[in-house]
Amino acid sequence: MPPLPIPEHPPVAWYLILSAILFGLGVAGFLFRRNIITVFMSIELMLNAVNLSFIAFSYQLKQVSGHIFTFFVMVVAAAEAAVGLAIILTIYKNKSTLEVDEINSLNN
Amino acid sequence: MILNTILFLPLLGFLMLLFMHQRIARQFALWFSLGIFVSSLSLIWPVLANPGDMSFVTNTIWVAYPEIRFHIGLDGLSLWLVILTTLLTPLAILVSWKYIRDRVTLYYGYLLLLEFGLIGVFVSLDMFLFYVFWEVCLVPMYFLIGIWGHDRRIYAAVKFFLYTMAGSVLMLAAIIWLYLKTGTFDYFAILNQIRSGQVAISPLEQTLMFLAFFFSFAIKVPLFPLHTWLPDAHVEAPTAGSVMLASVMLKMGTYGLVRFCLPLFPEAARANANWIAGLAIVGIIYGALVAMVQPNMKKLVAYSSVSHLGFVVLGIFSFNQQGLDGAVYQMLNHGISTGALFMLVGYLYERQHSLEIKDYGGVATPAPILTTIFVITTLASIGLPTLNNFIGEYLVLQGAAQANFGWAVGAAVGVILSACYMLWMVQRTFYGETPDSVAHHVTDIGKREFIAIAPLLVLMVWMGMYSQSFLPAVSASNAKILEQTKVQATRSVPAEVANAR
Amino acid sequence: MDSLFFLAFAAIAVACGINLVIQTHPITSALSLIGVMGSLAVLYLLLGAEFIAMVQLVVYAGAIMVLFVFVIMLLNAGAEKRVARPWKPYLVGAPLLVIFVGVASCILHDMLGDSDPVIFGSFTQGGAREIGRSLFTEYLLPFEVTSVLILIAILGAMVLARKEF
Amino acid sequence: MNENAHQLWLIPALPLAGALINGVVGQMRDRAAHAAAHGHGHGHGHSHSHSHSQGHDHGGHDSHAKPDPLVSMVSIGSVLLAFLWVSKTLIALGDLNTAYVERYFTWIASGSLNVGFDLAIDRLSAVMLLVVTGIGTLIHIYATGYMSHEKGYYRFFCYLNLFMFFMLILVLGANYLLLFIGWEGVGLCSYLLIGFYFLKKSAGDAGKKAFIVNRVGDFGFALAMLLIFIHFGSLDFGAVLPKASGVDTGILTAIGLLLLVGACGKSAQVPLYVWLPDAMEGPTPVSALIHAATMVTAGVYMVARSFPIYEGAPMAREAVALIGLATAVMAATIGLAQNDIKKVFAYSTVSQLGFMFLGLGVGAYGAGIYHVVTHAFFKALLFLGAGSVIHALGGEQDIRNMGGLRTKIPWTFATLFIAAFAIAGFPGLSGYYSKHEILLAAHHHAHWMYWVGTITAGITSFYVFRCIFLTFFGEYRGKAHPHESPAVMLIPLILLAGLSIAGGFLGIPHWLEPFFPKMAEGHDAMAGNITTLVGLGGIVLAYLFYVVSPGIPEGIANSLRGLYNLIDNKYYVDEAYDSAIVHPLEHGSRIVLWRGVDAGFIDGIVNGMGGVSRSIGGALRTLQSGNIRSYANWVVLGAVIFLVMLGAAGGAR
Amino acid sequence: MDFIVLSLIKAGLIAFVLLTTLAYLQWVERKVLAHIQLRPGPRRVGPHGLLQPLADVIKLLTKEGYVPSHVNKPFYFLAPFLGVVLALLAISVIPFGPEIEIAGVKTQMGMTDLSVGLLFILGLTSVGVYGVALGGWASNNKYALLGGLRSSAQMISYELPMALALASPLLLANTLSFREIVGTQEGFYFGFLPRWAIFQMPFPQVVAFILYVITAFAETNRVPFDLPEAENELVAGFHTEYSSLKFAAFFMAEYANMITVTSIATLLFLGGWHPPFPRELGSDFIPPLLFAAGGAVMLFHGVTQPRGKWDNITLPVFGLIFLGIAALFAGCAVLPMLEPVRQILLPVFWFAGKTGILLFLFIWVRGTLPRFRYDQLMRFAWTFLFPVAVVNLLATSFFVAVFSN
Repeated sequence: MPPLPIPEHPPVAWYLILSAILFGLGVAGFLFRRNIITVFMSIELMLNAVNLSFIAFSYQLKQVSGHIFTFFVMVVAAAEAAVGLAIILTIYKNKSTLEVDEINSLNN
Repeated sequence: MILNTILFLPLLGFLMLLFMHQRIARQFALWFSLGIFVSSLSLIWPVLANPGDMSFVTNTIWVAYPEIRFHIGLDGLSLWLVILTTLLTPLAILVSWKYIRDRVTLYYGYLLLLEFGLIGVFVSLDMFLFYVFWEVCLVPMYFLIGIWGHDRRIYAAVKFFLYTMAGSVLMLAAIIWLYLKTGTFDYFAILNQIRSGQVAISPLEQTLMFLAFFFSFAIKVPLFPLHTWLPDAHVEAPTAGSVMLASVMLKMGTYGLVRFCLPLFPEAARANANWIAGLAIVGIIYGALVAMVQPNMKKLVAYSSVSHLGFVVLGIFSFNQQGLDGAVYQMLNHGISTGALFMLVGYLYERQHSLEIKDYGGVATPAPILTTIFVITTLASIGLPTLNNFIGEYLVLQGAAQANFGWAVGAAVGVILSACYMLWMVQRTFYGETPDSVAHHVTDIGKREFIAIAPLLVLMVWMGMYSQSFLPAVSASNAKILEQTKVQATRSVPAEVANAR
Repeated sequence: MDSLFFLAFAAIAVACGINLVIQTHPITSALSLIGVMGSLAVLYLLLGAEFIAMVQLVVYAGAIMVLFVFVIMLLNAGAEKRVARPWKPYLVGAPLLVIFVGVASCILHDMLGDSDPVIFGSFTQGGAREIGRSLFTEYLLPFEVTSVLILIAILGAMVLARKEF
Repeated sequence: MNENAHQLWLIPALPLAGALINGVVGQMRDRAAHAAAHGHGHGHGHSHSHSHSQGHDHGGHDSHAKPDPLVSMVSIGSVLLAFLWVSKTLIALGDLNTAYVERYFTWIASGSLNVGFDLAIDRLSAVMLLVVTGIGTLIHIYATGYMSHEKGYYRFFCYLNLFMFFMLILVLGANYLLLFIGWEGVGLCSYLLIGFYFLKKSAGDAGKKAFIVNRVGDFGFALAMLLIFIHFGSLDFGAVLPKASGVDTGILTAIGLLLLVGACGKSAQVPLYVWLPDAMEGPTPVSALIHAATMVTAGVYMVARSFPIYEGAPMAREAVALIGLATAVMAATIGLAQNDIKKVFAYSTVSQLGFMFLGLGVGAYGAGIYHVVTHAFFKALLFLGAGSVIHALGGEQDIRNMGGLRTKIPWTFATLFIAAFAIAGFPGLSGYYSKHEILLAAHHHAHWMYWVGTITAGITSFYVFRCIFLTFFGEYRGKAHPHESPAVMLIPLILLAGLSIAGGFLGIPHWLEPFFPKMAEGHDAMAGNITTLVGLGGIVLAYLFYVVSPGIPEGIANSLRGLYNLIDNKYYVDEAYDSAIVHPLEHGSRIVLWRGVDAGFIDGIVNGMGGVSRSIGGALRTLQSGNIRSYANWVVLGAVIFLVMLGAAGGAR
Repeated sequence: MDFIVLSLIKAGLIAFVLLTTLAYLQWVERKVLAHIQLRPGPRRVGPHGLLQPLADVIKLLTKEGYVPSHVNKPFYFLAPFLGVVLALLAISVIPFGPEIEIAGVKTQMGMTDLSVGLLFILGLTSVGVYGVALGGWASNNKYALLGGLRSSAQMISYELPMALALASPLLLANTLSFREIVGTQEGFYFGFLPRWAIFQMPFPQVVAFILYVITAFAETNRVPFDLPEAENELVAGFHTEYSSLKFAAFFMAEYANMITVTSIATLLFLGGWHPPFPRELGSDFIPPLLFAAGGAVMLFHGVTQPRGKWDNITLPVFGLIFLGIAALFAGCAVLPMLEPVRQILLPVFWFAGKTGILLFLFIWVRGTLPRFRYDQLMRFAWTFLFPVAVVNLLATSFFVAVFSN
């Protein structure tokens, strides 16, 4: 069996493909999961995927900007998690459920 | 430096009030605003020495990019408006003394914040700064109406807010447009560029910008078809809110017309003067007629404001010295006499808890002094000679007559009608038999109330009898503005620029 | 060597990602996500982003996910309930996902050209020093803005967590 | 020469000071007195309800109130001092061939407009000054008696003094704007004084009506001023009037007509006379002073003052004459059917003012002013006499409830009788001279005017004497016990009676002659005689109808029912105004403008915009199902769309 | 290839030393606690109970790995594993001496030196929460769950002041690499005062040090912050349901963490392996003197007054070993030919000494202080430690900004 044509060093494109796959997984979780916390985590997964592509771009372009962006994304994600989880807690307190399909107070 | 201090003192007061105990809040607000008033008097003499130009100029960079300057100054046009603001604020506080019981600190804080915004509007010479102050005024007034107003206060507050907001957005657009054209927000820089023809503004552009500014100001004035927020806002606002709204806030619009619309876009202003004057006249007559049938005192006074402000707009768009002087003088007059009217209506409301005229009658018997003051104020408002409004109205009429005699005829009809509605109200409120409910509730004016209104009474007579104390400064600035409104004989410079391209 | 590392951790990441999506119990999903993050941190290291890799650990794995786990524990959230019509969310979602993935991969395919091979240690700008420097000079304003954002988020979370709601 | 040597400002300032003192000090003393009265156990409210129950026109009778001597002294004193100062000044100024002007301070200055606070005296204003201050003094004295039991005594004199101030400003003002101050000011005081019994609705309404109708006149006046400034560049009489001949006739006509509108308002000419009869709601001294002797003649004064303009605008002058004539006729006929003693005299005033306008219109300015003076004498006397009658009868005003008072109040009767003769133009009395001059001038101008005027004069003497006969002759028909008025009231009556008799010999036409343009000579002796005869005929007819055989008027009224009703209802003018102007205006404003345009249309547009955005929002709202999953789907859909667009745009490459 | 071999060797060495230390740390703790409480402590197994750790290990290894039926199995097993792995992993970036050259091969004392070493440690400790939290949750037992929740909340809360306290010496050092951090603390002020971070100008980090030590107590769930395992409230907290090896793993994780945090304190605040006063003043002679003194005491006791059964044998033996060590150190100090040995031994001695003192402090505190209440604990973190740390950080940055240039 001939060795797989694996290069010595992975090209940046691989990272991007990985990023895309993770993002797709995040979207899938975002769309299909019913537990709101899982949905939230899917969003975090998407953010992570994007972060990966930022870092990869940063490598490709030999710049540090991508890192900075990732940093900001993390900060925002932290803020989002704080508020989002507080909201989830509140929702749970009021509705006693975490099913996204049952949380529809905004409907009318 | 004095002007800066006076501009920022109310803000300081507002901030201090936020951390103040309820019990001392009103005392503090009163003495603080009185202090501001007294110190603002020191602005008068330097400006009077040279009323045509800006005094007390501060011109520093506020925001580096885009370059927004903190450029303020005072000339004869803005001087009296600033003094009017500083004068009315303590009076407004005094008027609210007993009436406001909840969230006292916030209430007086908003009054001071309002003062800050108003002074800012009248002194800023940077378009963006002007806009900022313009919006600053909006907020405290919104809350004054929305929190301490009467039953339908939310509706009124929102209506007030949306109306003015709609206008100011247009203004902001025009300001930004001007900035894109000229590269600066500074009023004088823009003015110079436009006048010297450095920037080519096509007639269409000029008209559009003029209209943007004009609508923003016209809503604030308010000019005839845009006035419907005013009665609601007045009726629902607490007394002090009405006083500040009618006396000073409406002047923001007319001030803006004089300060910005005319000099910046002289051709457009002249081209559009006809229909604007037409609207003003319609407003004068219309406001008077509608005021005549109002069952609610505050509404009546509010519609009378529409009518009076119509005079101001008419004067402004007469494009001559008398018209402009009269307009500015009428701004001050209206501030004083309508402010006083709102105060008095507020006094009545505090006694009888009604604004409906039918709930009154024969007030003169239990409250003779209140009646006397009310009648004097009413007479001032309908333009009785020797009281202040007459001079303004007369000058406006004279100016309008010079521009187009038909305008004067139309406007003069409004003078007749003003007597009708005002006397009608006085008649039904104060004269006749005293019903029991009135006899039980209505007492004569108190010492505090009298002190609050007395300065306005004095000013009514003073301004009516000796206008020379006030008018020359106004005239000098107006002369300058008129000079700037002169349409250049040839607009050749822009044409050349256009050709060169 | 680099490729092996990449493939290994990429595989872990993808596996954890899939696990995240298919597991019904949130805490499993959370741990899967931590797995994704950990392997991503390694990938960051491979890409020369030491600082970000560590921050990924501290912030994501150490703070955010702890918060998630904490909340899951606090609510004692169980596995998703079985519902009467479990296919319902897939009705719209599945075609949408297919389209999304299809379009995305088309574009990815279209746009991915030649790219540099990633050699471990060749990119040396990812240390704290460089990032700190550009963060506090070039990106100072965004940095401050995000700090304010964090502050607001803290306040918001506190307000939400109060008893009245 | 020393600037402002004669301190003209003192003349108006004295009454103003009086007004202020009365208003402030008088009020304080009144309160103190009231507080003391309270101490005696009579409730405030009690005394009020009491006063209403008496119900006559002295709505505010207050048995506790004693006239405040300080108020009386100040008010009379200030006016008297003003009168003396006028006299002193006039004596000092001598013949006054040119106007004497004193300048004080700039009142309004704006651009080329510069209005000074300047006072001036010339021959015309001298006459007016004497009349105003002189008659004013007498009426003030009278009023201290007449009003002595009224509540708000101080208030009354405060207003009255204020009125004097404005009237003097009106007369003394050296420019149109200052004239306008006085003009408006007297209107204000008239308003306040008519509404003096403010507890009565009719009084308040009458005051309001007076003010508003006057405002209509002022509208004309103001427009005239605007035109004057535009075309003359100034408002000073000294600058405007001499230049009048050089200005285009059309403009002068316009100015003249507009001024006439103003004069019509103030001097109660057709069509703006309606307020004056209602103004009789005010206390009688007010009617005498303001609505007979002084204020209402301001229009005449103003037209006479502006005579150069009218000289240059014959059409406008003709209009003055026509309006005057129409007013005279109309008011005189209405006067025939009035039963309220004051209303009779009010219509008579309107009618006489019409005569004055006729005089002005036909060019006899001097005669017009002359009639102002004499009219002031006898009409003031008539009103004061009527007041005395009313006072004697405790408030009764209807002449049908009087009669036979001749013996009960002889002094009043005598003075009133003299006044009646004077107004009827009895030869030798003051009215005779002035009226004749007017009618003769009219004769010279247009014969028909003379004839109409003469007949009107006959009617005048008829209805005045009708009133006198009904009041003083026959049997007493009332219930009250008449008593003669006190001396303070009688003395002015007597003095005025003297003036009414001697008014013809004061030489006023002579004094005014150099001031006004010369009339073409040519008196027709015949015409004069006819006038006299017609006047006397009226008296005789009245005697026949109301003393000799009182049944006749009834019969005539019955046989001419329609005409009588027309006259009795004052030609339905008030009703016509009501239905043609007031009602449409009010209803139109309420229904069309306020409810329709304001609340309906404009707010409708605004709310409609709100509604449109709301309905758009409503349509969009269905997208916002509140279901998180649907949001998720939307987000992904958006991402897909974005990606597609990105791909279509060729991506980042 | 050298690199891999060397790493493997180092890993083995470090693992051996560390695991032994862990085991004996427990013995030390029990002994010290006992003496604080005036008890003799373990003394049955081996001389002075020295073989007690061994016995414990054997017991735990051979005990039945009982798994309660209600637990969530995957996580139940994962949790202790996670805890101990992460704790041990942290040790890998801690250097305990300078770079040395052995047989021409340059290597570092310590597994590796990351340029972001400190961040790595922080990251690992923050991830370490999972062990406790998951353990508590997976046990499906309310006491365990509460313990887990408490510990995760506590660790998250104390991580903040800890990170802030650590940031201050970092400002002075201007790097995140441990080696470089220690490097900046080399040298002495006035010839005798060490340039350690707690003494370092312009702003001595005494406050930061104290803060760090306090938070370190909390991070390791030690008394007075041992609420997660407060036995009288929560039975035994998160490891109630654990036994045998899994329990041992938690135990190891705790002690490994203690070593980690004390090492960090040493490295960041106490100058790492640098001596407290200069060689010129004879710092090299401290270790021989100490060991000699120790050996002498043991000999004396063993020979003259043996307490236990074996004392007359064991104590002299240990005394001789100590004396030998003392001789070795003394040789290093005076003989130039032993320079390579000295380069290895002295830094290790100083590092271990400082760390040991801190570890003793941990034990000492455990024997002295009572436990906090949970709300007090949280309030203490957020309303006292956090602000103080922020102020300290600000003050440090201010001084650094002013005096660095």
